[in-house]
Amino acid sequence: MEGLVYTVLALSVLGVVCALILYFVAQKFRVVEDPRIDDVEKMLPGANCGGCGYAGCRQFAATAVEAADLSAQFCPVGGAETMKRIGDFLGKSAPEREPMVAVLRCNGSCANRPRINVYDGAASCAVESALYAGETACPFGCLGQGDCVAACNFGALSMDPETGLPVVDQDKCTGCGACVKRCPKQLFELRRKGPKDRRVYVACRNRDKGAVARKSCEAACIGCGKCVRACPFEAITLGDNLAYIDYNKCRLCRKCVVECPTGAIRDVNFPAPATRPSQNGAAESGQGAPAADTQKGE
Amino acid sequence: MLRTFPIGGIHPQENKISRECRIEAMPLPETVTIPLSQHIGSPTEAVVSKGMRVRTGQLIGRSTGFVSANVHASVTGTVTGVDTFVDAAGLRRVGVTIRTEPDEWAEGIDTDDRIVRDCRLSAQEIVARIAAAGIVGMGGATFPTHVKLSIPAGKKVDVLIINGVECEPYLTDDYRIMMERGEEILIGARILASALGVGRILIGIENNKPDAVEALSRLAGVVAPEAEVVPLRVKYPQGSEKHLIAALTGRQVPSGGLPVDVGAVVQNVGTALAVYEAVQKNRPLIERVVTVTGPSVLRQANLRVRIGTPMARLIDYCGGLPADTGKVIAGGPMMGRAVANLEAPVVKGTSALLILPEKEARRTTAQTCIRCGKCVSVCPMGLEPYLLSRLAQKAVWDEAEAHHVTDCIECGSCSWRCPSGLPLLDHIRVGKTEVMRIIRSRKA
Amino acid sequence: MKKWDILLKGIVRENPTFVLVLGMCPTLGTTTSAINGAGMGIATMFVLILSNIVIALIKNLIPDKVRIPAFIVVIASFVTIIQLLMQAYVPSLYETLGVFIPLIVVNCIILGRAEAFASKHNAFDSALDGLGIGLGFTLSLTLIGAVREMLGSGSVFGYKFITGDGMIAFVLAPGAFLVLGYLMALFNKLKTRMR
Amino acid sequence: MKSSLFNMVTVLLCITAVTSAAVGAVYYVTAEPIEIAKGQKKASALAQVLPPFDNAPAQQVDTVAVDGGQALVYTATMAGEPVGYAVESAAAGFAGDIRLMVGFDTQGAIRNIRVLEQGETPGLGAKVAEEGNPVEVSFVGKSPADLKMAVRKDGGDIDAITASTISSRAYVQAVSRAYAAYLEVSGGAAEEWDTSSGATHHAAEADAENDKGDSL
Amino acid sequence: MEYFAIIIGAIFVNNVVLSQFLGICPFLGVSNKVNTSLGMGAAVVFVMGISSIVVYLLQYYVLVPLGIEYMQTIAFILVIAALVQMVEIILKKISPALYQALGIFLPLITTNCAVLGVAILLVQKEYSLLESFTYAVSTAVGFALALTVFAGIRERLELNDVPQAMRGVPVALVTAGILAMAFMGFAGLV
Amino acid sequence: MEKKLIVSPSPHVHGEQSTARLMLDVVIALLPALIVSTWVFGGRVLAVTAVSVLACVAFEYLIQRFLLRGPLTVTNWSAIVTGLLLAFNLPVSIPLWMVAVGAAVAIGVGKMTFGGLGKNPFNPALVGRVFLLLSFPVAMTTFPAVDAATGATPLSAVKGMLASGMSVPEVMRMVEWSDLWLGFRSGSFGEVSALALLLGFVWLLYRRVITWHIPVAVLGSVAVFTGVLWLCAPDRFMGPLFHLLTGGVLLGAIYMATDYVTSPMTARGMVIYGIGIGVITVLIRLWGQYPEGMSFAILIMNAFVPLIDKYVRPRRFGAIKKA
Ligand SMILES: Cc1cc2nc3c(=O)[nH]c(=O)nc-3n(C[C@H](O)[C@H](O)[C@H](O)COP(=O)(O)O)c2cc1C
Ligand SMILES: Cc1cc2nc3c(=O)[nH]c(=O)nc-3n(C[C@H](O)[C@H](O)[C@H](O)COP(=O)(O)O)c2cc1C
Ligand SMILES: Cc1cc2nc3c(=O)[nH]c(=O)nc-3n(C[C@H](O)[C@H](O)[C@H](O)COP(=O)(O)O)c2cc1C
Ligand SMILES: Cc1cc2nc3c(=O)[nH]c(=O)nc-3n(C[C@H](O)[C@H](O)[C@H](O)CO)c2cc1C
Ligand code: SF4
Ligand code: SF4
Ligand code: SF4
Ligand code: SF4
Ligand code: FES
Repeated sequence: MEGLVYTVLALSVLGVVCALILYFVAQKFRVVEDPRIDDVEKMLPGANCGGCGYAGCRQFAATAVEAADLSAQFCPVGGAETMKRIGDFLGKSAPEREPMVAVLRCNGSCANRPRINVYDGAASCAVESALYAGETACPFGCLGQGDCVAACNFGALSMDPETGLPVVDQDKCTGCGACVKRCPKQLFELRRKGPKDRRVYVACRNRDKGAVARKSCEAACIGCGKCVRACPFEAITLGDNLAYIDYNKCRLCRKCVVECPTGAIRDVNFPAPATRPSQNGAAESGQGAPAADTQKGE
Repeated sequence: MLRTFPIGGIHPQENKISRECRIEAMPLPETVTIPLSQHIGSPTEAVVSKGMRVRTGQLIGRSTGFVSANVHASVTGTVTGVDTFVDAAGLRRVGVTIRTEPDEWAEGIDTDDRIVRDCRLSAQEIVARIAAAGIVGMGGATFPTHVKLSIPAGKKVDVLIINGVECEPYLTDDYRIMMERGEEILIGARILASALGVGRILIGIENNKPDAVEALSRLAGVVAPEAEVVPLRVKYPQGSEKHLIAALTGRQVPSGGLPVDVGAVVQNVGTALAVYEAVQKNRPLIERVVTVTGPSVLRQANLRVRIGTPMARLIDYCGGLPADTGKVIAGGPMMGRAVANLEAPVVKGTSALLILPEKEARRTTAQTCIRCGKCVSVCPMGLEPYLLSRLAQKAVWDEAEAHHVTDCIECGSCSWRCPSGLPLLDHIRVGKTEVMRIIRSRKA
Repeated sequence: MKKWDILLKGIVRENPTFVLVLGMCPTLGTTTSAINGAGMGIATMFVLILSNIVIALIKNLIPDKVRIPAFIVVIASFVTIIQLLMQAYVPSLYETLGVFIPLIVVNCIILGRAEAFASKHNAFDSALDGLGIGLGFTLSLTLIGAVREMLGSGSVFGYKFITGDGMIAFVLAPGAFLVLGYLMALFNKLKTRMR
Repeated sequence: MKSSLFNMVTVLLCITAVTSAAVGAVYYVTAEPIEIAKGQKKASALAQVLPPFDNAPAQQVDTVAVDGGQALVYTATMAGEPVGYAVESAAAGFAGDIRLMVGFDTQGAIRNIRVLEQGETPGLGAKVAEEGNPVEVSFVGKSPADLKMAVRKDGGDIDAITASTISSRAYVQAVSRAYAAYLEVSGGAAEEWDTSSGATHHAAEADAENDKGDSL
Repeated sequence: MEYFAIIIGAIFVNNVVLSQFLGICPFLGVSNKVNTSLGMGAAVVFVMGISSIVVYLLQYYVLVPLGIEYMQTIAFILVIAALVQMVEIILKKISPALYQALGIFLPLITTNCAVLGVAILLVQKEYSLLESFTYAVSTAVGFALALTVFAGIRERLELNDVPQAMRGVPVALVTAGILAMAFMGFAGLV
Repeated sequence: MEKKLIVSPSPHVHGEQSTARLMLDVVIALLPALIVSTWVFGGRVLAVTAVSVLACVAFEYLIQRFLLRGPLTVTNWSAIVTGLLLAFNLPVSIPLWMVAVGAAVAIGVGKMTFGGLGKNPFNPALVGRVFLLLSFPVAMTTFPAVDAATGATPLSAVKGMLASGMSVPEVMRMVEWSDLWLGFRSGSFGEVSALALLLGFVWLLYRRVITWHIPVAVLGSVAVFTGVLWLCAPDRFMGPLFHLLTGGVLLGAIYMATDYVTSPMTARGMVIYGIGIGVITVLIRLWGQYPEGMSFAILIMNAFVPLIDKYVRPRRFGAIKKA
């Protein structure tokens, strides 16, 4: 029984001594820090396992407090529950944004835009774009080397071998904007998904004068301005021989779609194909209803 | 042992097929299109308009800043447009198109063949004439020469280097002018030296052109005693000014620095010739020598061509495009740019049209990097191309910067050497551009 | 949360070895055979369940600042208890597992579960959680042990199916890393395929 | 719960007290079984290498210094008369020490050998721990005095385990040390016994003779 | 020579990570960048050095005299945890630079088996105070070495596209496996 | 329509070396050693080599085809080099199924796990060999006798003799130098003939496949290290020439340490790496448990390559700070 007493005594004394020393050291050497770090640290499991890749829970907490958002951090021990709690606490849970989706503003499929030379450099749009205008006569259009596909972390983009253009899978696209940043021709735009996922936009970036543009691509916007006049809501503006539809003003009436002589305007996820003077978009040619587009519908 | 630069370098097949072809004047084309920007720096502003008649040598584009270079009409005729045209890369540019008539020279231009040796102008006057004549570097970089001659305060130049290296395979234009216009080059060099106020001229020539070395040495004894002609070991890219300076003087231009930092100015032999013509003959830069060559080209040639002549005319003149053509390159095979549009004009920087047959033009399919280190060992800048290329592909810009991607001179030695056929320089160039942009925006 | 779910998630979805990648030392160090792996797993499970229960019971009595030290003391006590028990009743297994038994104390899974689960749920749920995670751990360790034993000595659970030796490298240190690495790759592959 | 110095200390105190008491209690319960478990291995080894005895050899220990450290000699008696000696000795093997229990009868012949501890490679050196392995068999029933104490490769009389010369050498050396300790305790001429290694000089000479003319 | 054997043994022959399987979690977790692993390595050396002394004193001046060696595990972990935390607090105050380089790794170390494992082993091996210290520091150096070498390899793997299924921990484990094979060559050096 | 022009960035020409050709050159360089081995050990050499090469190629193909589903690269000869070198590192008597296991580990674990050619941090052939050594030590260390000599390799025979108390001069007298040069000795079958290996070295240098840095650094450091020991204590340590000619030093230094993928990129890095290999080899040989340490030494230094590459950078042009 004597041993048992020693055990209890020794351990208790040890515990108390440790606690006291720590307490006083903590008092004496206190460093002022963002108090939220402490709060976040408390929410974490405190296992200090390093599984998150940070040097312990506190560093994780400090990073979380500083970071703009929490997407790069995950605590394997605490799991999604913990992450959500921290996000709520720091007010860094992804804000409820309007759902956006990437759209490709180029219609230059192989059929619309014949190749006039052969590119033989590194398979990279950045490289090709730095070198020259590209394999077609349109220096504004898609180069088709798929830098955007590589940039997408969600597998939402793929190259369509038929058209040579990237295709957006609207269900996978999170609207992160990686492709927008990557495309050297700035062909991607994030647009509102729209009611029933419908949207209307000018799928062209060609700023050449009409005659020149027409020569380089059959589906180019030639800057004729018919759509501007057709639009009842003044959603369309024309600049540098190129039309642009403001998605905040567009009410999806599709008057412009019918009006455009080259078929440069795209409508997505509408029930029946709009009647167009020219049906020459290659992307369209393959598909019937629902409305042809570069987006895979549901 | 001949002198050369200290790190890396390669020795590609020389293929100087056209070396024995004397320079001949190309007949005037029907029309010329003269781009308003043919140099590094701000573009010029057109001083002519559609319908105007211009004379050969007349100013048509005025320089708009210090780093800019005048553009002159290369032919006599009527301006049919000041408009966009499609350049060799397929991009839209602005240029002056002139329908050609027989030459009528603008006033004050001496068209006589007689060599004028003496020059009594002051340094300022020389620089002013060079600027007026719109002279840019003929070595390929097309940097306005008058800018190079204006030494920034606090810097001291003690040697002028004339670049007669011509290390690119196939090219022979510099070789031909050295053989045929040696005396004018030397006079041009003396003029440049007096503009810079330096008493020492070094002329670097690779030892695969012993006759040029000999010819210039002999002439130098007569017209330019302060000039020394130095034969160099054959090694690409000796023509790069940093490497030429290192080969000739042993000085290394510091990373991120300019030749003036080590007291040197480098000018191409063609530039020296243009300077001679501008200063002694008052003749602006309206023509240049272009090598037209390639394994299957019917008639190899070194042509004196008016700026603005469509490339297709040169090729037609030399027997037309061979049936097996794969690629047409403006410049040499290591640094030149592939041409997408043959109707594009010859510009001040076009040193050659190289026509490669399809089977030589195709790149082999790239495999994976086997870490052989050969790219590292050949890089004349001592960089790690395999790494830079990878970093650029992965868009890790800060690392790329830390590994000095901006030092790359885009010589292409790494891509040439890589046994796996990797397009190293393709990616490095993107990385370099991006990092430069980042550095600039950081400064701003 | 459904009770069933608490129990099951530790086995696949939050498998401590293949998914959370925690407690790697015993996972590698004790899996020279299926039986050793199972032994280690069970010992850990024992500590996990008991400490989860106790912590769930006393969680409201503990001031924030000494939370972690208090948990550690509780865990360490259970570890010592199991250490003593094993020494007394399964001495040969104790000897084989060696230093890894006391090291259960620092196994991140245990403190992690104490913090992440037991300090927020009641004792019964916590016990279930401990059981689930513990089972997941035990299963993984047994699996790794079985693979190593099979390749390394040509036997499973001591039952020999070839004559002579297997590939000894698998019983040695490198084999532990290799087997775990490839099993984890397989696990990842199956998981993505199922999704 | 909010922390204050007081509640922190109290709680920690309580927890350490309670848990340590629990651990202490378990300790007292298990103390005896642990003791037994610990003794078991040695006891069974002793029983296997010694002739029948009626004392408690585990209690009757002599510690003898031999060249590579210490050896423990356990004397078995029957009716007060020594009937055998068990010697615990060790030598460095492929991975760590190999620790043996070597049983001698009163004439110095080896009765049996048990491995107490070894960390050799499983499938190779670890075979020294198997009963009836060739090294053990070479010894049983013989006296080290009559043997060339080296493995055959080194010119001795002892069969080695295939591809485990190092482990076998260590085994031989441990036996050799045990014999030295045995001699010491049983009153033999310990000084004349050379425990230097499994390979003695005459072995090397023999080796050189055999190999004359061979190339490497 | 004794110390030399301890040092070589602990760093190369019986490397903590590669042959003793201690401290694997941080080995896998904090080895993405060479610079981080250097910091972590240094922190481990520091903590192991101090804790070996403290543990030695605790064992031979408290537990043994009282006859309660069986309380080893609890006592050690308590003391090590407190020690690490104390060092962290002090470091943060007196040298923020050092804290940034090294201190941030301290919490990771509390639950690193290597520290407790070494504490238990040095008692098991019955080392003297100086031997304990040498052993602990060399073990930590072995840890730092393995960690740094490993981080180098992982940085390189990062640039090459490793097959999807192997990415992350699996390829790290296989690499560690090959590294462990290589280190087996040191067998018998001491 | 007119012919379409090809457009690509510069450079537009390429040097003549290709990966496949480099690998082929290594194969050619290895042929003399293979011929000598067949002469010394008989036809089984060819069987082991064939199994190893075929298995390596087959595993690479299968893994690429069915597991990675990437582009097939088996045509670049690298798997053949791996197969050859793996075989060269085995005793001729090894069962053929073990050769196949070794090939599976070399290619599967050592190479394809990391993504294939160019991505593996460790030398695949050596990963295979060390795995076999650890797994089947008996088969891997049992060498058939050559020409009346004992079955033991010179290194392990010497290690044994020294352990059994013989002195170095005695042992040295028994060394038959001409056999070491020519290959009449026991050992892994590719390592036995120093002359054949050196012949291949000359070929590799002539074809500019490798540079001198690594082999010279390895051989030099082995020679210096053992030489110093030998000068200090000639009765305890064998001389440097013995160490250079025996075991896998030549094979390793010329063909395995130089593997591009797993060696440093810069000349200075290569020298450091080579010295590391030499020193570790000697340490293991003299004081370790294994008679030969070349494979381990190369693998260990492989692990350091990323660090070497990180800290030993090439000499840069104009690296001096701007004034
Ligand atoms: C890789 C490389 C190779 C070059 N080769 C030559 C050459 O062969 N001849 C030449 O005159 N300039 C060459 N240059 C251009 C020179 O660096 C430098 O711009 C030129 O000599 C300056 O003279 P300039 O301004 O008169 O053109 C080369 C540049 C680079 C980057
Ligand atoms: C922004 C800029 C500023 C320069 N300033 C000078 C200068 O002050 N003095 C000079 O001699 N050259 C100057 N240069 C010219 C370069 O030294 C060099 O001749 C030119 O970039 C072409 O060289 P390369 O053909 O070797 O590339 C400048 C170039 C650039 C791009
Ligand atoms: C992984 C491995 C483990 C080994 N383990 C042992 C061992 O435990 N005991 C031993 O004597 N030899 C062991 N060896 C063999 C020795 O390295 C050496 O080959 C042998 O002792 C000498 O060969 P021999 O016994 O045929 O003369 C091992 C070899 C390897 C590759
Ligand atoms: C000079 C040279 C040496 C090589 N040495 C080896 C070697 O030792 N082991 C090997 O598996 N492959 C070797 N290879 C082939 C190839 O590099 C190897 O398969 C890669 O390591 C696989 O990624 C060698 C290739 C060359 C060019
Ligand atoms: S959209 Fe842009 S990034 Fe995508 S393939 Fe086309 S050019 Fe390249
Ligand atoms: S109608 Fe069509 S072509 Fe005309 S401006 Fe609108 S989008 Fe462009
Ligand atoms: S292109 Fe750039 S990286 Fe490549 S060799 Fe030339 S300087 Fe070096
Ligand atoms: S030359 Fe090519 S294969 Fe060799 S290291 Fe450079 S990039 Fe890699
Ligand atoms: S289990 Fe050992 S460090 Fe995590």
